[in-house]
Amino acid sequence: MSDISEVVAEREIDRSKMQVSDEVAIEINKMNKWYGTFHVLRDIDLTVYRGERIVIAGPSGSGKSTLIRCINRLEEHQEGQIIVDGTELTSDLKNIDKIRSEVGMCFQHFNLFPHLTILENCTLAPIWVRKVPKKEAEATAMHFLEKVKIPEQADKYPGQLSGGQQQRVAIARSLCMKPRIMLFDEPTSALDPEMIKEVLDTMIELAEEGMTMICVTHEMGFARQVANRVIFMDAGQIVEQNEPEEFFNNPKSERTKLFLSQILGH
Amino acid sequence: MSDISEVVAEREIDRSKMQVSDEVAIEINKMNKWYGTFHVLRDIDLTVYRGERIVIAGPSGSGKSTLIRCINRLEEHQEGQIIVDGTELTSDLKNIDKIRSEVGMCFQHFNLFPHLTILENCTLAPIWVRKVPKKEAEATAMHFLEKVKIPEQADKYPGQLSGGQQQRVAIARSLCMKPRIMLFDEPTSALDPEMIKEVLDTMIELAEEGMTMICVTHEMGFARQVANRVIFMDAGQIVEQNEPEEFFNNPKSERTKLFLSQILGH
Amino acid sequence: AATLDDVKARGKLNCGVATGVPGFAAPNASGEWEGFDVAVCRAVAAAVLGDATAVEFVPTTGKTRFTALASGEIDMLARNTTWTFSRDTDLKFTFVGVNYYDGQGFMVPKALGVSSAKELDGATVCIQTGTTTELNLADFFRVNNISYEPVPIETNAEAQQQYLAGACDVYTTDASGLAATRSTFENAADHVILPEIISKEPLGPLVRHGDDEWGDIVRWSLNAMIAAEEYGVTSANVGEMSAAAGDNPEVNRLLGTEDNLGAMIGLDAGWAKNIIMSVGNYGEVFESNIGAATPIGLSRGLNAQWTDGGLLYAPPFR
Amino acid sequence: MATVTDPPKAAFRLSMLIYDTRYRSMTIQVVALIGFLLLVGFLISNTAQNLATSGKTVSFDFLSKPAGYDINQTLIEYNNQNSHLRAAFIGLLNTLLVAVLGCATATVLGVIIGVLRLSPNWLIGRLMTVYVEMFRNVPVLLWIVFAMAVLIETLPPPSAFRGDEPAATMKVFDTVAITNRGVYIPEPLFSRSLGDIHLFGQSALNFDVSIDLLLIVAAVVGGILGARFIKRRADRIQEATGLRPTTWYLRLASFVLPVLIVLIALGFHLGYPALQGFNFQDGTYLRNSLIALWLALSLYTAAFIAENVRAGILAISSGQTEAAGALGLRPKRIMSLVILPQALRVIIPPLISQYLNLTKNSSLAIAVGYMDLTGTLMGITLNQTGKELETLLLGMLIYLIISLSISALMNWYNNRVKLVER
Amino acid sequence: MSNLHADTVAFVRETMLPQKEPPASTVGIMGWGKKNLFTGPFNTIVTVLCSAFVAYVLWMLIPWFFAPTWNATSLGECREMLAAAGRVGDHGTFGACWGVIRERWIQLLFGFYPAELYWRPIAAFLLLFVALAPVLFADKVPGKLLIFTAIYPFLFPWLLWGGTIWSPICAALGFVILWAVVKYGSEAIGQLGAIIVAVIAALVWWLFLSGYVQDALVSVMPLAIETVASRDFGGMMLSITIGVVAIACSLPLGIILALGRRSDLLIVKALCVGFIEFIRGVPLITLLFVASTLLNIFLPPGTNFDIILRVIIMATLFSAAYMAEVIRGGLAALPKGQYEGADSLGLDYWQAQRLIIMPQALKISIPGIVSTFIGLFKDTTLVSVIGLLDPLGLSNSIRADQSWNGVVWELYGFIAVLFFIFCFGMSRYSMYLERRLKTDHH
Ligand SMILES: Nc1ncnc2c1ncn2[C@@H]1O[C@H](COP(=O)(O)OP(=O)(O)OP(=O)(O)O)[C@@H](O)[C@H]1O
Ligand SMILES: Nc1ncnc2c1ncn2[C@@H]1O[C@H](COP(=O)(O)OP(=O)(O)OP(=O)(O)O)[C@@H](O)[C@H]1O
Ligand SMILES: NC(=O)CC[C@H](N)C(=O)O
Ligand SMILES: [Mg+2]
Ligand SMILES: [Mg+2]
Repeated sequence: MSDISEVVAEREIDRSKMQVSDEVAIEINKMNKWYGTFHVLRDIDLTVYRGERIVIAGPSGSGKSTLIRCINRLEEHQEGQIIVDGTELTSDLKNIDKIRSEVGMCFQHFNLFPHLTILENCTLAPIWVRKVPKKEAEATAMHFLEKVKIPEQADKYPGQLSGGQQQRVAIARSLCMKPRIMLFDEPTSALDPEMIKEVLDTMIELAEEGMTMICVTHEMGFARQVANRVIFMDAGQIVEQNEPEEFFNNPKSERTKLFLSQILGH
Repeated sequence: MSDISEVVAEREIDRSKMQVSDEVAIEINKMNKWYGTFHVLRDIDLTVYRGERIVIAGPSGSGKSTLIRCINRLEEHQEGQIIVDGTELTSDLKNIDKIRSEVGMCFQHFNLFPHLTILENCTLAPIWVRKVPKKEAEATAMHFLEKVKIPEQADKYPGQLSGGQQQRVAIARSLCMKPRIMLFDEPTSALDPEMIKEVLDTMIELAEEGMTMICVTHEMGFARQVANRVIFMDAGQIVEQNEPEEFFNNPKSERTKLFLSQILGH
Repeated sequence: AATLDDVKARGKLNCGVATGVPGFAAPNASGEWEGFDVAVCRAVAAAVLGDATAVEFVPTTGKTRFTALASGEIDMLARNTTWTFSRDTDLKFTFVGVNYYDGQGFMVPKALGVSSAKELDGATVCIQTGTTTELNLADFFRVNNISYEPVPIETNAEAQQQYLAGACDVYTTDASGLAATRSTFENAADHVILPEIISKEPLGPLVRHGDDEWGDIVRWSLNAMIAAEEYGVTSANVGEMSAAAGDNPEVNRLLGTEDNLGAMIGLDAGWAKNIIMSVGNYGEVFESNIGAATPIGLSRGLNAQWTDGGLLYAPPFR
Repeated sequence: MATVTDPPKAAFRLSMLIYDTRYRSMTIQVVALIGFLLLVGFLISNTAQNLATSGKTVSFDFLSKPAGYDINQTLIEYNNQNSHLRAAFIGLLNTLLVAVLGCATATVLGVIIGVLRLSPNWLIGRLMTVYVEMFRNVPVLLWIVFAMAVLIETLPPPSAFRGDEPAATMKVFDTVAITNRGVYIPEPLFSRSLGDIHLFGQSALNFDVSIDLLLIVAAVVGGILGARFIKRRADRIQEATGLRPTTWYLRLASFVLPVLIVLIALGFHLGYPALQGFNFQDGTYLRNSLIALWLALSLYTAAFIAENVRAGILAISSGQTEAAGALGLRPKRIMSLVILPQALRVIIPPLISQYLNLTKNSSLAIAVGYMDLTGTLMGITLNQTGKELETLLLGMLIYLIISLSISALMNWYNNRVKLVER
Repeated sequence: MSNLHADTVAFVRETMLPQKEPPASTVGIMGWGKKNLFTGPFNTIVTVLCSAFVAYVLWMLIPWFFAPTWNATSLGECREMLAAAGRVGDHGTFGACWGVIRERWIQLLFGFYPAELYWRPIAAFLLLFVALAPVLFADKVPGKLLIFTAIYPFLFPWLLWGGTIWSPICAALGFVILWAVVKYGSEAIGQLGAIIVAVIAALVWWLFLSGYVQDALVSVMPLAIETVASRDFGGMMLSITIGVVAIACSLPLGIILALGRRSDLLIVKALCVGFIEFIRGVPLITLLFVASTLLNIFLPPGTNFDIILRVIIMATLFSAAYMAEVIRGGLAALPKGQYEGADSLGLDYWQAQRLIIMPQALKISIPGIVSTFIGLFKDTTLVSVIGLLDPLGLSNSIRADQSWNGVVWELYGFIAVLFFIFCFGMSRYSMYLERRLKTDHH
């Protein structure tokens, strides 16, 4: 892990571009969620402004994935409000569709479509959801593939790429929908060390361009350099949130200290 | 990689015991091998004396594995001679059996038998091939397990051990057949760094006892410390061979230089 | 070659019978096979082994019977099987005689109001496959230029079930089989057997080609039963009559009190006595299984002795 | 250093047959071959000897002799004076008929049940599980005879339709008669029929093909091509403008219209079954033997197909659905663009082997008197001619050819859709 | 830094929130029902329709099932009893006729096997589990039991068919000869030679010598239990016998075929592929026809053996082909390294197969073997087509009995339940195995 933060550090990161605006991108109010009788998310309150880069950390099972999946309505919440880009998430299908095309998501296991080429993976949603002409969609796709540095793989199938390449395709695929918010759920934890770097680089570039991002990750190097806020979750609740420097150097809560000592320990 | 050579260096290696005798252990004359029409091994000439520790290096696909598999007759060669311990490898089954019980082999992926305990793995061949009584075979097995420092695992199954432990079992298993020559095919390349050390230690011990060894490996630290000859292969041929010091400090061929710059570069 | 030796060695006769035709061959409540055809099997067992119960009955359908016999699974077949040219020659079997002279008939529900087979145009007919009746049926309707719909069926029991359920209008098979089947109906009176008999169906036991000695044994076992009736030998009086030679030399030869006919077919002298003692003569067997006093109620008709105007005529025992 | 002499050019010794790997494999093969040939020879000599003792000869002459028996369901012209070969052909057609019908129904049922088993509705999921377990764990033969018994025992005979106050009446506006002999449905008739084409002249396998039927098939094929054309056009428009025109009604029309036109041109009308004499006349007659066999085979096989379908869908990880959902795709599109194309790759190979099983199981037709290949060639023909060897071998050969063709199809498909891997 | 909001949102939770009960509508029966039965109007309708269907089926079945006809002795009597109980509907009486089951269930289970000997098949099948235990529950059962497993194949037929104890012993002796020749002959004539000689020796023993030896032994020491003829086998017992024997015999055959199919000896491979594809390409019923009509033509004149044996042979060949495919799958799942590991230690082909490859491949294949067995077990009903009295065949002959002519549902239902219990049980077992094998690390 320490290697990686060094890798990230090598690069000079241009924080100046990472402007945070006053506009609210996501607002979560007293949100509660249960799996059966198990209370996974408890009274979550969170406001994310446009341009923020938020890293969520926390022990396994603390509800990090569930939280960001709720933002994308991959999971339903039972109490409270989630408002994305001014639209409240209810079971209204139209709202859900609207929000999903505003919010891009990257999964731990990439979830590329193995029966489609890389290019087709990237153009599928623009064509069918955004109703973009194929030519145009392909042009956009190539643009984002170039951005993630694998334009030459466009005609291959996901099975032919390495893990790092696949994750970058997954990011490009989300970007092709031109989302205003990106969610990442442990995007690098299934990758080998060299590949982690490739993916983190891509994410840093995104951050530099001012994308609003919420990222569940344990890459603390990344959090330090890129995030403007780190949220620590435990037992389904937000336990602490702060700027990265403060968060790492001066954690307030006991749990946070324990957690940090564990993950930075090795 | 550099870490490991340091690890090995920490230990004071007793080269005095590693005597090379005049007796020929393996002699290979103008050996050629094809896979279909693909010429994998070309005019290989090699003489290995008793007690020699030879390291074979070379880029991927250069035929290193194929060469040592030929010595054990896991692959058949088509032209030339391989004489092991005075017996020529022909298609005569009796010779093959004889040679295989003279020559032990360790694979990259250990190839332990997962349905047998560690002890059973070690006693299987002595009992069935050498017709040793079970008691005796078990005593020998325990002796070698102690030597590789895992006697307490004797009753476990391979699936319950770590990779490094498994590789050491694999070595012990070969030793139980009391081979006069040991072949290693990248024995550490599937292991995590900490485990590599365990296995290399075991191999060094073997070398100190005067075992004739041929080892395909990219652990250059090991090569420097233990080998008395390094052979560099490329495109199915032996390109260069020399003492380790000379080989590393003063490579003659362009290819060797290129190769060394690559593997020592990172 | 030597079926007789096999049977003796085995101590049991393997005899093919129908899967279940009441009165002809059917297991009773205690699982013992009974019936008119079964009696032939028992007779042969009595003659060969001296024990009428030493029979392994193998139920066969119209379709499986010939392969069972040809393959040697059974030693003989006594299963209302019609003696035809091609079966005798082409299928390589030997029919040893006729134990029932029959013909093919039709049974219909009375409610249909049919009085002749010629009125059956367009009817659905249940027919057992692999039988002569199947071929006769095809011929009959073709010759009369009327149509029908065959429903092929394996066993008598299935035919009965389908017929009663109304899945076919007509059931056709040997007239004796029809009578036997009808006798088991709850309302037998609701069904009629049409007057037409469209074929000759001489039914008899058969054996494989190629073992004439065995054929002889089966043939003369059947003849012994017929002759016994002709000469008035019954299961009741056979003990007495065979105790000593009587005044009818033919009877004496039959019962082994004079000459030793048994030896000529490789059996002991009392072979015919055993048959009659344990199975009875033809008439007794007929009456007790399918005769007028039974629910089946068949009259002797063609199956009366030649002396009574029927066709039964056992060759002389000499 | 020990010198090495030239390799001893060992002369061939007998022991090398056993010890030398080069010769050893030869030895094994030769021994195996000899063993096999001995076995074959043994069987053939036994057969010859056995046939000689029973006085039989092997010959296929009987195939050209008149069959003599009638078959109730004949897809092509047949009467009892036709040859045994033709009777066998009728049987083969019947086998293929029930196989095709069965495969089609089993697929539809299986897919529905397999999908319903995954339904979020607990009750329906449970019901489908009960269905699957019930059919999978009871022998198919039992289902066949059971289906036949249901048909025979619970449905009314045609005679029940007779009289002034019949016990049973025809269904669907008096056009369908359901009896325990089978089901009569209206039949298609053409007042301006174009007649038949006669194929294969006078040979035993000759048959007529109705030109009307060919025309209709042509119209359907044309319709499919048309629909595909419309779909392609929609694809092109979508590619160009991004908007996909609504085409379902056009595609429907291109399916329906040509067929409709052909039907009208041919003077299509329905012939209704009517009770006449002993049976219903006119109309298409689906015999209960066909229905029972068809029903039982499809229900039984559907249970297996349902399992394959379920496994196929489950094999596509939920991650795929989530990823597609997160991209904003609608459930219908997720199904058609992401899940189905992948699931089909998993489902189709076992599906085809279920087809193979169904086809082989159709030989159980004899249990209900359906005259398929086993019923004719390996049943009545065998019995009437006594040619066990010839009929059985011929029948097995035909089944083998059918099976091998189906597996060839499967291999072709597998090779075509293999996912590209690293 | 322009992290505008970071300081404004800095937040530390002082007290952790406890678990809360979820909203009432999402838990308990209500929540469960809402989630699983009544999500949306469409699902509600489906639920209602399904419940109606289930209720209807039960409403029809239950009264039919609970019919007071247990003691009837004929269908007619059943009808009278039902009429007396007032069970009269539109189509005559309504209700099951259980008398037939009471009277014949023993027969449906055992066929015509002599009643006083029922203990023998029962013992045979119970012992089957003892014999299987060391294979199936290798971790829980002492390995010594394997000896019993080896004896069992000879014990089983002896218990079922009876006869002199010497015949299974003589049959087993053949295998002993086979083993001994291979073991001691390998030194002298090499292994391949020894195997060939051993097979020949064993064949000579079985075909020519064992008969005399057996006769001699019988005359010296006539140890025998009562013989039961194959004809008397029937019902479930017949199905199980055919199934068990065929599977047991097909296992070694399947292994050989699978090895043959994977071998690189061209002729051997071609023979195996030909055999497997042929058997899998034709319906089982045609093979049964061959058993009942042709097998005798193929065998030496005068051999005439029992139809059940012939059927078992065919069923064995049939399941061997399927077994071969299952085992081939297991072999293919083994990494190549296992073969190389064995080779490099100097084990020869058969040692490697026996000690390394097969134990692993078979373990992987157990679920496949079980499902082959279920398939075969269900297919044993086909023997009714060639006239054997398996449960289905017996049901026909029961219905041929005058008193039960016309009884359908009760018999079929009973048979179906019997098969269901066996097959369902086994399929559950194999699922359990599959799960266990997945989590197993060794
Ligand atoms: N579908 C589900 N049904 C029931 N419980 C679930 C479900 N999904 C997750 N959980 C439980 O909810 C809790 C939170 O899960 P979540 O995946 O959000 O944790 P996480 O913080 O992402 O952990 P990790 O770092 O391991 O990914 C865990 O205890 C998990 O067991
Ligand atoms: N069974 C085979 N059939 C055909 N070609 C093969 C086979 N095994 C290996 N090869 C080819 O032979 C060449 C030499 O292979 P070999 O495994 O000996 O290389 P290597 O030097 O050990 O490489 P690595 O470092 O990757 O293990 C490679 O090009 C390889 O693709
Ligand atoms: N119905 C039958 O089973 C026999 C029919 C006819 N007697 C025959 O031999 O073919
Ligand atoms: Mg998570
Ligand atoms: Mg290698």
